[in-house]
Amino acid sequence: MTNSLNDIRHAKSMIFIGSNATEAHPVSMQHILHAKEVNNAPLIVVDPRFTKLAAKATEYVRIRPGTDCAFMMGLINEIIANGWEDKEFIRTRVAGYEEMVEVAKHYTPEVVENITGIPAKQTRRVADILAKSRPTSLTWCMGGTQHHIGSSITRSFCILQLVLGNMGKSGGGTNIFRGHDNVQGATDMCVLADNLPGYYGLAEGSWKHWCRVWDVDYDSIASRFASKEWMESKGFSLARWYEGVLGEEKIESPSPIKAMIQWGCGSNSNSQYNRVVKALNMLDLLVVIDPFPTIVAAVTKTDNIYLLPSASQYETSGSVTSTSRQIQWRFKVVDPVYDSKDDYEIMSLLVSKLGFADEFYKNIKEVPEDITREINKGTLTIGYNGQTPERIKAHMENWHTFDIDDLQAKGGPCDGDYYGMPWPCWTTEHPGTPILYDISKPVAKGGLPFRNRFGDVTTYVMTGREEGQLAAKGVCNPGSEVQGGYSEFKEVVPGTNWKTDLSQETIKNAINRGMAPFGNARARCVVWNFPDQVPIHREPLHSPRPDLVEKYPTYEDKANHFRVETRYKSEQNPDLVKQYPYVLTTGRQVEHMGGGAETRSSKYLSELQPEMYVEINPRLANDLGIRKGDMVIVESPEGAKITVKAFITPRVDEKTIFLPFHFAGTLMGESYLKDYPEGHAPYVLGDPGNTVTNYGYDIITQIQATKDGLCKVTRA
Amino acid sequence: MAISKHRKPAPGKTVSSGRRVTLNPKVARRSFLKLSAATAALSGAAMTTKLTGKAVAAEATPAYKDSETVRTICTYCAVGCGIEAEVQNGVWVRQEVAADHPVSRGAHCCKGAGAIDMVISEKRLKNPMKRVNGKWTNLTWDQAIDEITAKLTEIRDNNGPDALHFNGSAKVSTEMAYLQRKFAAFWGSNNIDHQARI
Amino acid sequence: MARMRFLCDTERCIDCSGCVVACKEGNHVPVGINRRRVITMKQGEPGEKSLSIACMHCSDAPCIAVCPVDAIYQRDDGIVLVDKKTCIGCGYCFMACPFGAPQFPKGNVFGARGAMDKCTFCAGGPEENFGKEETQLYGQNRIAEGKVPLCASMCATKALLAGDGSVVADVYRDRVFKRGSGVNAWGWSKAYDKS
Amino acid sequence: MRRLIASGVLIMIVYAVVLVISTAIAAPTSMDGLTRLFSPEYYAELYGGITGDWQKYGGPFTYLTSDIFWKIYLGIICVVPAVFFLHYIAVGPKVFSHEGPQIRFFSRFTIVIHWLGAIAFVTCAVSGLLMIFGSFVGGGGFIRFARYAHIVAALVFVIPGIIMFLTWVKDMFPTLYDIKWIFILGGYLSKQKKPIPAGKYNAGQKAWFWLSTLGGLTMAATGYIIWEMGMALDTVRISAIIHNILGIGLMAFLLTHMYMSLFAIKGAIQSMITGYKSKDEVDHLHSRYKYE
Repeated sequence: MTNSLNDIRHAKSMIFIGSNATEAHPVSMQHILHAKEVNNAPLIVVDPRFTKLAAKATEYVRIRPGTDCAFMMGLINEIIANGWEDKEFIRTRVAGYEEMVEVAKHYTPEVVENITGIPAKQTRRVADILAKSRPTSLTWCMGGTQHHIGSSITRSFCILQLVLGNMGKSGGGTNIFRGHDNVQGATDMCVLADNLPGYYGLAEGSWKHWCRVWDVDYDSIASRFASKEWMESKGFSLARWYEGVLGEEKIESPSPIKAMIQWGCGSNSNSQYNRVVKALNMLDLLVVIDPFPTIVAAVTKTDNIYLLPSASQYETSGSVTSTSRQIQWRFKVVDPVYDSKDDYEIMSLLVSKLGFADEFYKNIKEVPEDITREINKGTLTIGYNGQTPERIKAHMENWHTFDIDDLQAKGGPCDGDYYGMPWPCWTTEHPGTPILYDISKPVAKGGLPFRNRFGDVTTYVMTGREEGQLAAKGVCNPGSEVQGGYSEFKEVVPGTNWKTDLSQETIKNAINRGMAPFGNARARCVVWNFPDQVPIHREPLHSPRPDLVEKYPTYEDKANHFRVETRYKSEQNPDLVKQYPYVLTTGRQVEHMGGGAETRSSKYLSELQPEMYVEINPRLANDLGIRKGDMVIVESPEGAKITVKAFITPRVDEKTIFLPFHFAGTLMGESYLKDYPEGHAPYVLGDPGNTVTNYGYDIITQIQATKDGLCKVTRA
Repeated sequence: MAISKHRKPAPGKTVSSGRRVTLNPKVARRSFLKLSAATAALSGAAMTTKLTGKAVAAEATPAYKDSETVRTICTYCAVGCGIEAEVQNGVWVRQEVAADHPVSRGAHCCKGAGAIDMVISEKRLKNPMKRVNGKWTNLTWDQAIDEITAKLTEIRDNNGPDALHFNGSAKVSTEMAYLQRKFAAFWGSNNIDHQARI
Repeated sequence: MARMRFLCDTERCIDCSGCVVACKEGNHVPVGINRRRVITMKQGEPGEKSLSIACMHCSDAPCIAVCPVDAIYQRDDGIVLVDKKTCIGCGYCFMACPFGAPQFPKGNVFGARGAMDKCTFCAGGPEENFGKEETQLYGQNRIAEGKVPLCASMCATKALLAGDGSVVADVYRDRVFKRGSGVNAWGWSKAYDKS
Repeated sequence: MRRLIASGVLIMIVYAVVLVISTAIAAPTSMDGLTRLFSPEYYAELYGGITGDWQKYGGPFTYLTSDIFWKIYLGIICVVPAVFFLHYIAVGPKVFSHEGPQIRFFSRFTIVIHWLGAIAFVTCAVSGLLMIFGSFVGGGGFIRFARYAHIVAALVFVIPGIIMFLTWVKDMFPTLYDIKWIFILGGYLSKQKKPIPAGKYNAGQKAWFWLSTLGGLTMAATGYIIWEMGMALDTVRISAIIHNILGIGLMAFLLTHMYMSLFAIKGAIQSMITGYKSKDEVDHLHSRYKYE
């Protein structure tokens, strides 16, 4: 999120696309409804499904899954055609605008209607609302990202906000509601196959930086890898790790996967779940570290599985980063229950036994505070350096001093700080940055320009035009030494830049001069290192519209995509829709979370949502002869099947069916109950919805495309 | 219509009880509070903060003597709602309302409202386990760690570090997530990922 | 004297069931007993509205009137409570109640209903405050602690209001003015025959 | 005439069957277990969307149970015995010679069934009254016990109830002289000893028969609905109202039946113990009974 949940209170209009905040982030609705009621802000909900959020909307836009990008480009086109764009903002802070406009021109409301199914009139109306009630807060979630063009879709959202000039403004921004409680923190710490903590990437310089932070020899770390090449190349991702076990696809890795540690991670949120199950059963060693056995314990029938009971987060302490980038401290409530151990202890046991404890814990004596300090020391890119454990704890103890409207402490021990010191928090005196890219405040007070990351000047391949990437003259935070754009800071301490200077002198120097350490640049509409430099629509791999497949085809196949070959063109078959006529989309329920290992083990939550079901439109149900409560079989083009209960509801349209993905523990009438450790099976079992989610992965991030697959529905 | 014809309680009596007016001594002794300000400030008027200041109850007495309140954050979604845990003698006795939390203002969805269930749930794993001949058997921690690390070392020796895949978590603390990434680095593989990918 | 009231703002209620679980978890209500529940009207259609329902602690409560053993009584602050030791589980209150508030756990004898259980406004029961018996039979007594009922205080969107009727009315009136959309509390059109 | 009456009876039986079946159908479509209890549809159906049908019978139910029924019950149990007491003093009991020829009136089986039914019925009546006036005792364990007794006794009553119905139904169809019997109130208001127009059973007994068997079974059916509470809520309310109204009638007749057998006719109860009535008694009170 560029802004915060509380900042939505200042929005003059809101658009939610691919987000069901009422079910996934219920408490955020407090602020959303405040904006709706007090500011009379229109609440636009774009979703294939009439969600509970849509029930609160002032404008509900039903969209065909996977066509968000076309709709966004359509809005952009409509806004520009009417001259509603924020010309000054674009002139001073946006790059690659003209190239983007050229692409957007294609998406007239009529073209958008053809692709998305949204009436041209409605596209015009939405554009009108957005133009007339600024700032707009734009929110997306997995509905926007889980497509093979997810990275293009999300960029189109950002471009819309740039065109409207809503970035860096209170009440505006692109507000991605993150899923898990600490997904922001874990992402920032880059528990990722393609990055080191703080999004440092995997280049040699990044490794050297972190080795310096860890106070270990670069060569000793490098020697642990298969080779320097593999040290600097992406690993398997969560979306497709199992291919490394199965070996059915073309993989590029020094070794197939033989062992796995599954630490606090369910498995049934993976698409093509039956392949995951197959892989789990082929491993030589599987270690599950979780407070609950999770479905992994039940579907893995081999003897190579260990379950280690970890304590829940209430039985340990540490910091947690919310979707608003706020860092909060979890104080330990009780000691670990039963014979469980907290995560730190399990890690220390493993590390000691594996023999690198001395190096691993070199600067870590007090757990977890010293770890936070190490993070403060090394994670400079995103400004994790001002949030010391002491400051975070002080914020927790002084909740009441923070204003609900702007989240700033008014008086008290945290006076002036923004709640949770949303990163970047450059120094231990910095209040945190409540709104990213906000140039109305000095950098030292939480302001920020756009980051200068991709050079100072660029020539676009598309047009041959050359454009400076730095912000226009006079556009900067108040008190900035340079009045206008400037490059990122380097060589303040010789041989380092702001990202690698562990003394943090560079950052302090920049802040003292009223400037941002990462420079002051323009936001890019053209990303020249992506396959689609400007976001364009591409039909889902499994598209219900054969006629559009030709017009908006997908990418060429991509080899070595997170070590696995990924099919695009060879997977897209326009005739598939004849056999699999319905669009399959998945989503969340408010009562359950993720794979549901925790929530399905809670008796009250199980009581509220006790069954797996499939949502079918009454019209479709009648056509198929399905009645309320009937069991139906949903089959994916990959041949996977599940049997679930039919829930007839107009929430979905006649072409779409919806599955919640929290369930697991049965498959096609077979129950895995007996395979759980006795007495530890969840109260509620059901067929995993992800068994039938389709093949398809994003071209950049490899996020799975679960929201726009195809399927067949028959009565069981 | 008909409902209005119920017998009305006699005026002045403390407790009305439908057919006959009884005075239950146990009930009469109870303290009736002037709750107005407190109630509205917490429940109704998180949006109208002007009332918060008056949140004083007349004769409030604590239900759990000598309990302490521990502040923590809900472990379900990224909104980051505050939780106030009431702990008495090392036992989490009750989940209180974190009305001061700047984002959630004491609010919870159904998952967060039952956060205490995470600790008191019977379904929690109680000790390390492994499957032996298809049957789950209990282990001690030492046994489990010994066996796991021995196997890990063996696999590493035979297939190299990339034979291990590590699925980390978005449900652990930032510190722990950092350690997970650090672990993969020290192990010597980039085969590490977590739920943000999907 | 304060008069305790619930009001559920349907413009706000998002059907998250937070109130339901808050109530159950806080008062250790057995599975199957719903002191509070959320119902949704017109599910999946425009105009979908959700509403959190529990005992409304009526001024002139029909349950009190029909109870043959006078197990149900009303406190001075309007909270309607049941004495579980007196209750015989006949179910008349359930038939009289317009809101489906009274709940009956299965008793031990012939599957007959046990003593009635319902929302206590988090005010416990007639037993001694915070005593073991009170906690076991009725759950928490937050009113005696000067605290708000769990459901309302944990409501995700502050849709559910609880407290002194006049203050609740003020809060709601304030909201309605800000919304500028007129009174749309559930049942008002019915109450004033504007349907 | 016979045919007319028979069809009337048939209509009553059909009514009873329809009542039971219709309430069963009126119950919401049964889904299994948890889903049914927690689906919003279930409650929407149950409460008719809160503003719907609950008012239709909720109001009358509340009014009747809170204000009306208990007063009538109180009236019945106070006034009826008082009237009989006055009758006993003013008119006095009928006395017949229990010597002389005896006429077999009831088989041993019938007697057993009668007493079984009677005990169950009286238990129901007493425990029902206890519940209605539970507040005088303060509720709690004793009244709860009464409620359980009510349920058990009702279950016990059903079998003998049905058997009694089948045993006696052929003698219980009304005849013309029954009207005469009703006009003279069975001769109980006069001290004279003269033949009363009645067959094996007089009109009073016949009325009591119909009310106690059919009414009793209706009581059982409505009681079941109240106990199970799985039906549409208004069905339960209507059942409760019917249960109460019938209960009032049964209570009055039960008291009468007991007064007649215990006090009004000296030694009448003997016939339900031994199975024989004296010829003297039969000739007077059942003058049209063509025994042997």
